[in-house]
Amino acid sequence: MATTLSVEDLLDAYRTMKTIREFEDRVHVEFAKGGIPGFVHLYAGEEASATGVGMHLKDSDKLASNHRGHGHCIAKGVEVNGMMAEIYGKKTGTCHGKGGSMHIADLDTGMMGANGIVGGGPPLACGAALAAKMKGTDGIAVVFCGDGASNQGTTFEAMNLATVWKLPVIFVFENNGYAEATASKFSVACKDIADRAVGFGMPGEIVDGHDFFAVHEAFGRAAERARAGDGPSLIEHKLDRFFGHFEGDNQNYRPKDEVKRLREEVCCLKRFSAEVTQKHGISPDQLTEIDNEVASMIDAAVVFAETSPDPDVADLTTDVYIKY
Amino acid sequence: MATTLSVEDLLDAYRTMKTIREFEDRVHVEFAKGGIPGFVHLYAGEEASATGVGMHLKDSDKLASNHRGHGHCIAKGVEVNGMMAEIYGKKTGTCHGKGGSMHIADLDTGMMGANGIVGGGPPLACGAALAAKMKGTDGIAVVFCGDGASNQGTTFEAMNLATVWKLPVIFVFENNGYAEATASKFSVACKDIADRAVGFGMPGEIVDGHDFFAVHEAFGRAAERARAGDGPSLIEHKLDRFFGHFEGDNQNYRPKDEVKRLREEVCCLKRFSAEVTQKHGISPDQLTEIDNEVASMIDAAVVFAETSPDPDVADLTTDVYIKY
Amino acid sequence: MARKITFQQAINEAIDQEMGRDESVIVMGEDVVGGSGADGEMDAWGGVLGVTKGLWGKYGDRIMDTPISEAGYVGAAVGAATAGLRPVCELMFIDFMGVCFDQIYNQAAKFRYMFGGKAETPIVIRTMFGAGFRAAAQHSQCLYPMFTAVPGLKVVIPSTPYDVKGLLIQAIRDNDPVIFCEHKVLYTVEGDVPEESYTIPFGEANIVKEGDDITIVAVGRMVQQSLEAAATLGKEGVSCEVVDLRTTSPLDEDTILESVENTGRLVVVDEATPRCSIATDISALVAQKAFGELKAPIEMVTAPHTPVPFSGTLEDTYVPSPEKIVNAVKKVSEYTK
Amino acid sequence: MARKITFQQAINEAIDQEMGRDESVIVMGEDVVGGSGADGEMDAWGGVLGVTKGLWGKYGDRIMDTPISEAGYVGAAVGAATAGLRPVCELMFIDFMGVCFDQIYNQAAKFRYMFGGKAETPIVIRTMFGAGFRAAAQHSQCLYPMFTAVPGLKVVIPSTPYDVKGLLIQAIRDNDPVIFCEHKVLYTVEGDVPEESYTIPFGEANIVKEGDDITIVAVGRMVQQSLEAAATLGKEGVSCEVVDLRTTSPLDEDTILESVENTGRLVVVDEATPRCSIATDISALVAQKAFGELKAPIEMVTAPHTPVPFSGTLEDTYVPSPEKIVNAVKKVSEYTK
Ligand SMILES: Cc1ncc(C[n+]2csc(CCOP(=O)(O)OP(=O)(O)O)c2C)c(N)n1
Ligand SMILES: Cc1ncc(C[n+]2csc(CCOP(=O)(O)OP(=O)(O)O)c2C)c(N)n1
Ligand SMILES: [Mg+2]
Ligand SMILES: [Mg+2]
Repeated sequence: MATTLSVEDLLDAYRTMKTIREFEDRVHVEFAKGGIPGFVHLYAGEEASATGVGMHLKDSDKLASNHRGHGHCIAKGVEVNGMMAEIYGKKTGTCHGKGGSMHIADLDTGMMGANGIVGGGPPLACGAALAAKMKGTDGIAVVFCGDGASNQGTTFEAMNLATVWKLPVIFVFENNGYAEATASKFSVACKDIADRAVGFGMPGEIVDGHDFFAVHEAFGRAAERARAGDGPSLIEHKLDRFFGHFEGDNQNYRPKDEVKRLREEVCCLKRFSAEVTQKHGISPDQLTEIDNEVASMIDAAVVFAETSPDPDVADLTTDVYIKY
Repeated sequence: MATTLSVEDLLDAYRTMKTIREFEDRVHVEFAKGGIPGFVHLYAGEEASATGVGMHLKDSDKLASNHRGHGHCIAKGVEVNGMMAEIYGKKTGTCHGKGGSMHIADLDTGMMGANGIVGGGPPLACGAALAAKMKGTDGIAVVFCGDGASNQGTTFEAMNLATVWKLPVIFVFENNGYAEATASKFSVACKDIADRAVGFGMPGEIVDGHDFFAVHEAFGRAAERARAGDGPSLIEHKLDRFFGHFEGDNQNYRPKDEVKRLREEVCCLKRFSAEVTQKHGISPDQLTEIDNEVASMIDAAVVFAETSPDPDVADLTTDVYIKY
Repeated sequence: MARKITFQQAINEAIDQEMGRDESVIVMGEDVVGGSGADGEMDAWGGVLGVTKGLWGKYGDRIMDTPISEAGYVGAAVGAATAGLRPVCELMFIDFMGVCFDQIYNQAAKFRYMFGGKAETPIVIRTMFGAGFRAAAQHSQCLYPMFTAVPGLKVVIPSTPYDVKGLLIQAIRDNDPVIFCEHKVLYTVEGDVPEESYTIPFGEANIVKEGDDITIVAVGRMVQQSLEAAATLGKEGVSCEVVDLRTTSPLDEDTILESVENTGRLVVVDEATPRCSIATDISALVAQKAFGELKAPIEMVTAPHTPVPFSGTLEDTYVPSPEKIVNAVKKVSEYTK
Repeated sequence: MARKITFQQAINEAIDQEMGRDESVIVMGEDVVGGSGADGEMDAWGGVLGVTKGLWGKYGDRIMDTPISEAGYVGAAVGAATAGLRPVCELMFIDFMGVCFDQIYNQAAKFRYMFGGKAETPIVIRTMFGAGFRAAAQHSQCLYPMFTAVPGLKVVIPSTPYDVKGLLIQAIRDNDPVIFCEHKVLYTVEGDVPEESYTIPFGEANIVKEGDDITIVAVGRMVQQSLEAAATLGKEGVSCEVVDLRTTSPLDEDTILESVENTGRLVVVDEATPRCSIATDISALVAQKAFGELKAPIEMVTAPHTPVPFSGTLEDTYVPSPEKIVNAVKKVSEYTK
């Protein structure tokens, strides 16, 4: 596929995707060891989605995420040390240990927050887009929703509102086929989530979410449209998750070997590597070098998290307005 | 237009439409005189919609209504004496004076309730349809929503759920161009509300809501589909309201004379009368006779309401489970 | 300069002055302009009771009509607040909070804490509450106790035109989410209101009448009812101190406790239903922190534990009346162990 | 015959027995079957923690997965209830009530009253609540006070495997809407539970431990914490009576008042945040109706007025502990005017 991306861009894209994969694979391992508490939803398998989108975003652009938010954070530029420490519940975490995996936010980089409420993000993204529009900037906002979240009332309302107010916001539906143990084939009443765009007066597009280039290109068009003041878009990424819904899920609702097959057949990293080494003059060594860098970075993040202090008990009642 | 309706059916239809019109015109007058308290939303102008639908419904079928519910009630067979008394807040009212205009319900005739919450009805109708389906009957449920309600999250969720569960429910959108003072051209992000059907995997149709025959026919198809177990449908009735949003509305958001023109041009009663006298062998006298009957009935209803007693103060704490 | 204006004019003036002062203040809600997309007048309604009327002419696009999608636009206001705007969002009736409560208590209220102190969410949600309009069960409720229960929200319940202006300006300038509860029956009440801008701090109750024999704590419309009761009681030689909470969160515990320390007796008047209400909240506070000073049981005057009925006969009985307050005060005053 | 089973098994058994007994009982919720539309196993999850697992095999279409549309399916359950079914609806975590609260408090709760006594809405909403899972601010709340505040709802908070079975069967047979609150930390607790079907009536508190010196009122997981505190205190010669409310609405006022009349002292333990809570509710009740018997201030042991933090260090401090209860009891016991 033709691309306007430079080699440097492509290496950046690879680094981001690899960082996400390595981060998630490592959290999976550490969770199994018992080091990580709470509900943790991993993004492995979906890296091309966050990355292809994230490359179009400036720090001043905003991203609203969901419970499966690690990849979105990394693609939006949140530091992995703080993220890992947050997932461990440490004082050095992005939210000082008060948020955890489901609530990582970093407003400085435009990361408006993961969200524990399915469908929480779409209205928030509309608001961020409204702020950009009111201030007369060309800023945009993007929200990532799952196929499950596509059935939440807030999501529909936000799409309608986005068109009514002509907001620079892009709704990216990451359709990984499942909401927890329920298939999107069951829960989404139309053929494709993109079919809903017409009901909200916006363009809708279906993209192979494992294909970084396709994601990057489609989002580029939508972003341009939004920045030009032409309103919102809907993009559906068809993709797959490589772990369970959350850590601890036995995935018995999936056919046996589905994950194994997917990891073989649709891994976005493999596909990207093949493409850039074959067509864009990047050598396997360049990628391996990144692999190594990323591995050390994630190792360091785990060490940072593990050796960081817990929050002080006194932190329990800070950051809220009234004490009783 | 060809119709399978008998002369008797047509006279019934006329009686229902006329009853609604007369009821509403009279409430308008009595409200202005100060006899009626609260928020009152009149249905005048939209009679063909409720009537064309209602003629397909048995007592065992269910209807979920909204704040503009008088017409739906009458078309579903609720007695006008009880309705009028309810609107006056009297003990003899359908809800013993506890509900008022916005909460008339009569479960015996399948009237599940007007509703003070915009978008309250669609999920309720799905539930009634589910009950019919679970019990193995051919019962159906219908919900009336405004154009305003078409943007409420509950409405979208209900449409999705209806298809997922293949429920015998029909969503009738009464698009009268306004939600309070806001035009549907502004608030509905797509061209027609019917455009949303595809996003919920159901057929969608646009009907002239002033044309009783068109309403009757389109709903007949949808009802048949639902009774046959083939799932939900969406129908959009384009129509107009002849009074303000509620009594007391000065309607300055409407062009001057809009209402006057509409009463001339699109009155469903005039249109129906012309049609049936010209094409279905009904004489003007037959209609006049009904007019007179209806006028006396509504007179009697007002007298009944005005002379009925208020609820007893002791009724304040009945019909609820716990007393403190 | 003070003039007599209505409660609802005072709200309009507060918003107007803040919009004039600070560009980042925006207004949104259903029909807050009125007429959007229609062929008649714009700014046709200015809110369902005309409260925001005229602002569109001055501030144009900064006051925005919305579809009937409360979760959508309240959520958008919350998102906009984290991104630098100061939205004043109208939720027409507090009864409707059920369709957008998540955006309020799980999103707006929690960001600051959940994000480790790194987020600010300066949003105001204005909403009408209370019975008296024959508006029945879904348009007459007093749901402010539910907001008061939520850590991270501030809850304001003004009782006079003067207060509503000062408290609303404070709310708009506040960096935390504020639920601003306006009793619809008060809209037409007139009172002295200075023309210039001023703020009333949160968490400072107002002793609207001093007295020695008994403390009456009230909010919103119940302040007026309590003052009427106090006037009646005064003639009978019972001296009531009436405390208007003004904000239920933050709560001015000190003023309540000091008053009860002085009087030794307490009646709490709350239009909300009785369970888990402001009435129980204030009672519990005093039973815990001023028990030693208490000379009598604490009486609560509230609505009954029922939905709000439509019929006038029933609704008038539903709302706590000055008579009921008088009776409660007498009961408490006459109590001896 | 009684055996030891877990709290969560007792829930499953209650639903199973009622579905077996009454055809009109249906179950719906997200992943209550699990696997719908997918190519793996059906009944894959049986609810996010496996509570309804196995029911699909027995009852087929009467147990239904839903899209993530809580307002849609809870509203549908309400509609179905008015049309002759008895839906047992699962709202995975009580924290999510914000997306479907209108269906609960404006629709289900109000129909009977608003329609003049002519409607019945026999729906049960099962929902998990409470901290202790490191699930953070949006999956750990105790929002039952908000439901308790609503006229027309019944609110059940079981504390043992025995109670959860009997109360859930009662809830399913009840003709009013019931919010059934299950503390997630209790799911794995074992206890004696008869195999046969039985009901526990609503509005009857359970004196789980008798005592003379002080009354401790608690609900849910806090009953166990209170019993632990009572055991410690017993060793130090303080005899605590522990009252488990079982249902917060209807509330068994008599048992509470009688106990306090006997002990003269009260501590209320509530995992909810402090404002407008069950803690304040019970305190106010006693301060009004048993004031003459009270020998000391009423203490409340609650969570702090903050969202639930993620970090274990913070969350463990957040939840009322037996130690905090012991301290509160001591404070009250040692009080003399
Ligand atoms: C309002 C709400 N309902 C339910 C849940 C529980 N829940 C968390 S994630 C999830 C599935 C989400 O599926 P999808 O949107 O497809 O995202 P994915 O997990 O596949 O990335 C559910 C049901 C929730 N957190 N919030
Ligand atoms: C949840 C909710 N939001 C807002 C309102 C206030 N309200 C009552 S009717 C109405 C307009 C409804 O418009 P539409 O659905 O088009 O019905 P119409 O009045 O035109 O028949 C509004 C905004 C409400 N009752 N409930
Ligand atoms: Mg998914
Ligand atoms: Mg309309």
